[in-house]
Amino acid sequence: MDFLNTNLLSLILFSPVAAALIIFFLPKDELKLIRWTALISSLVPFVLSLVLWFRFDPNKTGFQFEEQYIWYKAIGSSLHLGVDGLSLTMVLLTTLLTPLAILASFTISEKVKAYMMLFLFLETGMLGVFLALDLLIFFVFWEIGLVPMYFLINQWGSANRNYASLKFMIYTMGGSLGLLLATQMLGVAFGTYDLTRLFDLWPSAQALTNIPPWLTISTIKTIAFWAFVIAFAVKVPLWPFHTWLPDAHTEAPTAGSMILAGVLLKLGAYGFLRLVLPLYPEQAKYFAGALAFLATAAIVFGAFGSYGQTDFKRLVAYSSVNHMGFVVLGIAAAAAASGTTDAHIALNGAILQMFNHGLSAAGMFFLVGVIYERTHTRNLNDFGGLFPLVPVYGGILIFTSMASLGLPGLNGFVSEFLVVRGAWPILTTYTAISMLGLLFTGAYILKGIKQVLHGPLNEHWAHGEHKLTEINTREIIVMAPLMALILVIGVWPAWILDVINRAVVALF
Amino acid sequence: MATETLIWLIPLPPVLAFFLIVLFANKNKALSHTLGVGAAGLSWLASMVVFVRALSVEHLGEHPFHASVNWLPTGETWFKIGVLIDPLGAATLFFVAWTIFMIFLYSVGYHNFGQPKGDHDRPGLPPHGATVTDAHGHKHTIPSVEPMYSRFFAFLGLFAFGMYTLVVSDNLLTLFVGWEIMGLCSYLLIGFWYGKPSARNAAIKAFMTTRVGDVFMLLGIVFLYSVTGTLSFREIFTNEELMHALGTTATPVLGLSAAGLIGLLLFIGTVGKSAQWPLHVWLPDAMEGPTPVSAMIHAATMVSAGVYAVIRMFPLLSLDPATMSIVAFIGAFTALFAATIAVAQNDIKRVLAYSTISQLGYMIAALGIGAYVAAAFHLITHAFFKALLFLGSGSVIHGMEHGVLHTGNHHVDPQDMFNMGGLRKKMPITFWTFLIGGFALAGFPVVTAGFWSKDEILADAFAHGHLAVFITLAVAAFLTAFYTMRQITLTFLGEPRTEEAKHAQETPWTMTVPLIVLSVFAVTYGWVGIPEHFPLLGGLVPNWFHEFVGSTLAEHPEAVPFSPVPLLTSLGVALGGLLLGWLVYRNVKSPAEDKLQLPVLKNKWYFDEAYDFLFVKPAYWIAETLVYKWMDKGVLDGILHFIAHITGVIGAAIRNYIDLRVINETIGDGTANTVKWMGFNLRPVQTGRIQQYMLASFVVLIVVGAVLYYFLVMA
Amino acid sequence: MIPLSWYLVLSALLFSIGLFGVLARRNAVAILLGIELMLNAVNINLASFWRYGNPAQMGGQVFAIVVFAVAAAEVAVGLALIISIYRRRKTVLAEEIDLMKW
Amino acid sequence: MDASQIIFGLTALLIIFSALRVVTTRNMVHAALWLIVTLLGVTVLYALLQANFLAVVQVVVYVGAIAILFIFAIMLTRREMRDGGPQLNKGWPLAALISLAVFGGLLALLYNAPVSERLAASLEGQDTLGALGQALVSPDAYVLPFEVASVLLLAALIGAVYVALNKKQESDK
Repeated sequence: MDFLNTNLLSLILFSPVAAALIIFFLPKDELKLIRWTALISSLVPFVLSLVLWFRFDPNKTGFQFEEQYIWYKAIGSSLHLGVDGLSLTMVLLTTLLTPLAILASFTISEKVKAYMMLFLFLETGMLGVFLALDLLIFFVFWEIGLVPMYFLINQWGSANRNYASLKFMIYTMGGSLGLLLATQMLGVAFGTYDLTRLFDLWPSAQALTNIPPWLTISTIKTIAFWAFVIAFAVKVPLWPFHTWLPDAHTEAPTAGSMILAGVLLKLGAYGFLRLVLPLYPEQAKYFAGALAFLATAAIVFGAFGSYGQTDFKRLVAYSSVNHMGFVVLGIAAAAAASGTTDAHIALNGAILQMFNHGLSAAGMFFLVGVIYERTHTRNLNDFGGLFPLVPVYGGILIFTSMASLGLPGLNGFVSEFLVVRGAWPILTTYTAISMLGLLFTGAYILKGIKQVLHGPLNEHWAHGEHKLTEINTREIIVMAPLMALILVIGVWPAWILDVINRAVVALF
Repeated sequence: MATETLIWLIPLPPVLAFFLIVLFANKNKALSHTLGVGAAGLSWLASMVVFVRALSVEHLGEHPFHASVNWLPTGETWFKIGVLIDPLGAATLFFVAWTIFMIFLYSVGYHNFGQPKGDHDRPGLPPHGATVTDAHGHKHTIPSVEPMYSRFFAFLGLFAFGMYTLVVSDNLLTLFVGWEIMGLCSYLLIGFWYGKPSARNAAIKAFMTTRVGDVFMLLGIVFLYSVTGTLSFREIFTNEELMHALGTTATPVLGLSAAGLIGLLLFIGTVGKSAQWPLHVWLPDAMEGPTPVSAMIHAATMVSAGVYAVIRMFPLLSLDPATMSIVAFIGAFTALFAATIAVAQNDIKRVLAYSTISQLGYMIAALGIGAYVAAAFHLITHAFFKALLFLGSGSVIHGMEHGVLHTGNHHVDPQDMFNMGGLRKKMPITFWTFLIGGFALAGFPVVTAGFWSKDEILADAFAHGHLAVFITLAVAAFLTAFYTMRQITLTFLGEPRTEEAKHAQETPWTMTVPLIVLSVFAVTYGWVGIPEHFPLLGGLVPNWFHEFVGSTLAEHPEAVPFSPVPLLTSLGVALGGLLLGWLVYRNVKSPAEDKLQLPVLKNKWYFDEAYDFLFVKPAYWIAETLVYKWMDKGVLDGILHFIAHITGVIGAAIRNYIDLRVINETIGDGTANTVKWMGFNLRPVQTGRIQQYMLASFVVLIVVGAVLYYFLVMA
Repeated sequence: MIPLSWYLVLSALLFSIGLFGVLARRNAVAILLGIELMLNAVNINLASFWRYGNPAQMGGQVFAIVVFAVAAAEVAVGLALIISIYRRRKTVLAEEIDLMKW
Repeated sequence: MDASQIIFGLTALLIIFSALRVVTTRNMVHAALWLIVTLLGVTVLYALLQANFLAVVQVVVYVGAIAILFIFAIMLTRREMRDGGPQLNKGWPLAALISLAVFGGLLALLYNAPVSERLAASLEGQDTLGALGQALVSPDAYVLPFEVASVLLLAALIGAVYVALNKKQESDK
């Protein structure tokens, strides 16, 4: 048991890699064996993170379950892992969504072995970002996550996958160039990449050696701030850096979209919370207005963009832009007035929104995938009136859509309310404008339901070889945990929000 | 059981029924309606217990039933949610419990439980009737059971949960939760027959229009929460310092105070929910839902929630006169405006829909002039008689559908009043109850509840000097009486105008019992609020309603002094309107003879068209063209592709002009070529003859040895 | 008594003659004969340096013996090669054995 | 001029003459025979140098084994070599020049070397043969080179057998 306590994080982090290695040695034609091995082994980190969740002590401030291993001593970087309430929720989200995504990809029949291995590598990459307490390790995992996703889109995607995967890869890598440079600068300046130390050193740094005399320390900090922000803004994605997202989501395989929307986007927002706010409090405060502007633009234009789609999956993809805009709005509000109750509420909302969006977006993408697998079309105009054919699917779709819409009683409302509540006294105008986005959230969700489920039945799907089949048990099992969490968080959010809240109060 | 615990439990049975039906019972119709009606009955029972206990508490206004729990952590503190039953809540709970229970019961009959399955029925479309062969071998077409019967009760259950939640909430947030859940249910129920494009569009229209209001309401909640740090009604309203501060803090919007602005934002939510001008457009279209039941939800229960919310927030609104003026204006304008449209409608339900808008305008106007007790009174009486009217109209339509199935002529619209006539003989219970409801709506003096509540509003308006409001409402009341009588005349009086009307049938007991129960309330409920100083009748029974509901707030409103002007006015407009309606329409046979079918009224003052042009089409254009095609695909992706293109061009240039020319050809190939040339020319040296090699190596040995010897030894 | 230089001059002369044989003869066997002459010249040197240096140190003689062994090995391999080549190409002329040219 | 000097002079003349014949005679058998003469001359020199063991080995190994090997080889390859054409190649004058230059160089070195006029010390009472034997097998001395040389010899012999094996005939069988 002691072993578990001291090594829990590295077990969570590296068990997917171990699973991938096991799969590597399985014969490649045993599809069932590979699938089930992947699924069962992906439950290992989930169970471990449940253990983590229950052993985590929310009353303590600071990081828990810390582990530190030598990694690159010469430049002061170490494999330093740790969780607090902020990363704990994200770890739970990641380990929850990965088994579901793997279960969702049981219909993949090409190159299954490679697919499952990539998926498990992806999980480690994402978990690494959430668990890292070392700036360099953070960056390493940040980039590791890109590669499996690139191949998932590129190899198992739909028609336009080459364009989409390239755009995804180059855009995100381009964005993180500045992050790398700024990371190096911090590392060189202080001789350590350890976040716990950088939090103390960097914000209060008044002078740096080895900088050209014509650059002041504040200029440097501003440049580094924007380098961080752009890297994370591309990932979130914030308007106007969002155009990679609809393409990547639309072309990715179903499970890829689930993880992309469910977890990968959270990496950006997590970066804001973990790095930008603690490292650059002054700059964040100064530029909070700009951030809020971009967030509001993401909310409004995301909603409009979503409303303007005829492709179901692209509609859902744009909704991610819209929802993640609220996360950044909350962050901007917290940046502008850190330390106040309003800021805490806004951040509570932002973090919960990250979790919630992970659930509902993953669910939505999965549901789009379910119908796409049966009809091989995503064009909304090709559907129509499918509700009588697939009543269970329809019910699940409406439920998940309503969560995405922010219906009170479901999870989306709680977080959006908290963000709006927190942001209103701080960024009144932007919050008011973002309501336009909230309005159109309703519009595009209803448009989706209207085109797919409601209206006169498109007879094409009613008979013969095209007859639409109902959602099957495996697919319901994928949706069930998501729906249960959506409802539970909507009705009783305190269990998760309490953990988040304590972390937020301690951190910001 | 403690009353507080009981209050917590009130909303639960319907939502449990919802989940049970959706998860387990959706194949079994009898089990579904048993669950649904049973749950409604349980909630009704609990509500009645709570109501009775509330009556027995003295000074309930100061010591209401109240309990709360921590719900959301917000920084150092917690946001609490809880239940609250104060006099207003108790009164609301009373009518909500009754009407909801009646709806559940009525739905069993309306959806033809016990009838055979339809011949061509499919989920998503209204049932078309089933063909049966009787003992004599004759084929009859009779109504068929609704294919999605279970689902209907599930939705109703969820709806009831929303309404109960809204009523028992002690704070704005859970009120909003119930509010939105009802919004969802209204969407689902309007679009219940989703196979019909008109129903589908109406559902979306309803959801989106109310959402416009909801978004503002959310802002209002957020604003209130950030200013006061709480959303609990009592914590805000009993804190005089806070209220004073709210009333005096200025905001940059329209010169309103903070209280005024919050009130206005919340009021916009009500405008959406209660279908006030300019967000009234969704309610008439909502009649696309399963005829009477969802219409009834949208007319009697849910829309009342909007007014209820404003009454709840009345202390806040009343702090700012400007907001009050806006409220009064919108209410009065809507009351008149909707009444004018109702005059020209032929669909039996649409008339009622517009009359609902008009009556809700009445209540809003009453609030705007400060008469919140009168508004609450009218809210409750209206809920009873409007529920009665809608259920009655549903009963009429159901009876007409019998006729349609009998003749087999499906082109006859069973909802068009000009296809009816003379139904009083065919459907006596429906007729008498409808008549009671209609007279209550028209404000028929003394006996009906509508008279007392309407009269109180008019009296308040007159007594407080709001003459413009008074006159507007009086005109609206006249129009109301007029179109109500038009409706009764066209539907029930005279002779049947079509074959279908001749074969109309009275509806089963599950439908008529709710009508009778509601008609009792439509008459008697007025008697609990008779003003003290009313001639003859005043003081016979105490003005219980005014005392009870008036004690909700700390400041007890004064009963208005009696004045004959409003009394005579309301007598005049009610009786005059009824009489005129009967005179004009008793001989009208077809729409062509109806002089009031003005295009502008028929087309609802062209609001749908205007909104379509002003908002819907631009929204489409912005979404599809501006944002997606131009901004994202054009500008942003254009920039990206331009950067990619430039990078490509630079890369190609570097390759073509530097890599290929300079590095490859000059440096790389050049070096290689030189070496090759030298090797080629040196090649003959390699003769393969070892003696030559040896010779050469000895020459080198000698020369190098000599040189080394010279430099190392000699030097 | 014979001075050391006599031996050395003789060995140098013998070495040069052997070298000439190696460089000038056409027959591959003759080239090996030349090499034998050169090796003997070396051995004379080794033996005489032993004798005129410190005779207690047996390094000179030991090296001479090693040279014997190497000479025997060289002759054995060399002649085997020549015979093998002769079998295939019917020649023992060094100038004709030039396969390893460009 | 003492007896040893006379013997040396005569032996030297014999060696020079026979060596020149080795490199110049047209008949390869004669060349081999002249080589034997040269080797015997060198034996005499070893004897003069009191390197008795070397003298014996010279006779046994060189004259007895190596020279015979040469004669066999010459016999085996003789068919095509029946004194056709010149025995020296075209570059022989250059070869002669180089050889002379080497000789001249060596003489020049000897001329300047201080050891040239040294005389041999007496070997009275020294058991050189025993010392040599000891040196060859003593771990402190030359046992390793000795063993390496023997391994080399073995490897060379195996290699020679392999190379000279008539593979064509083997495969023909």
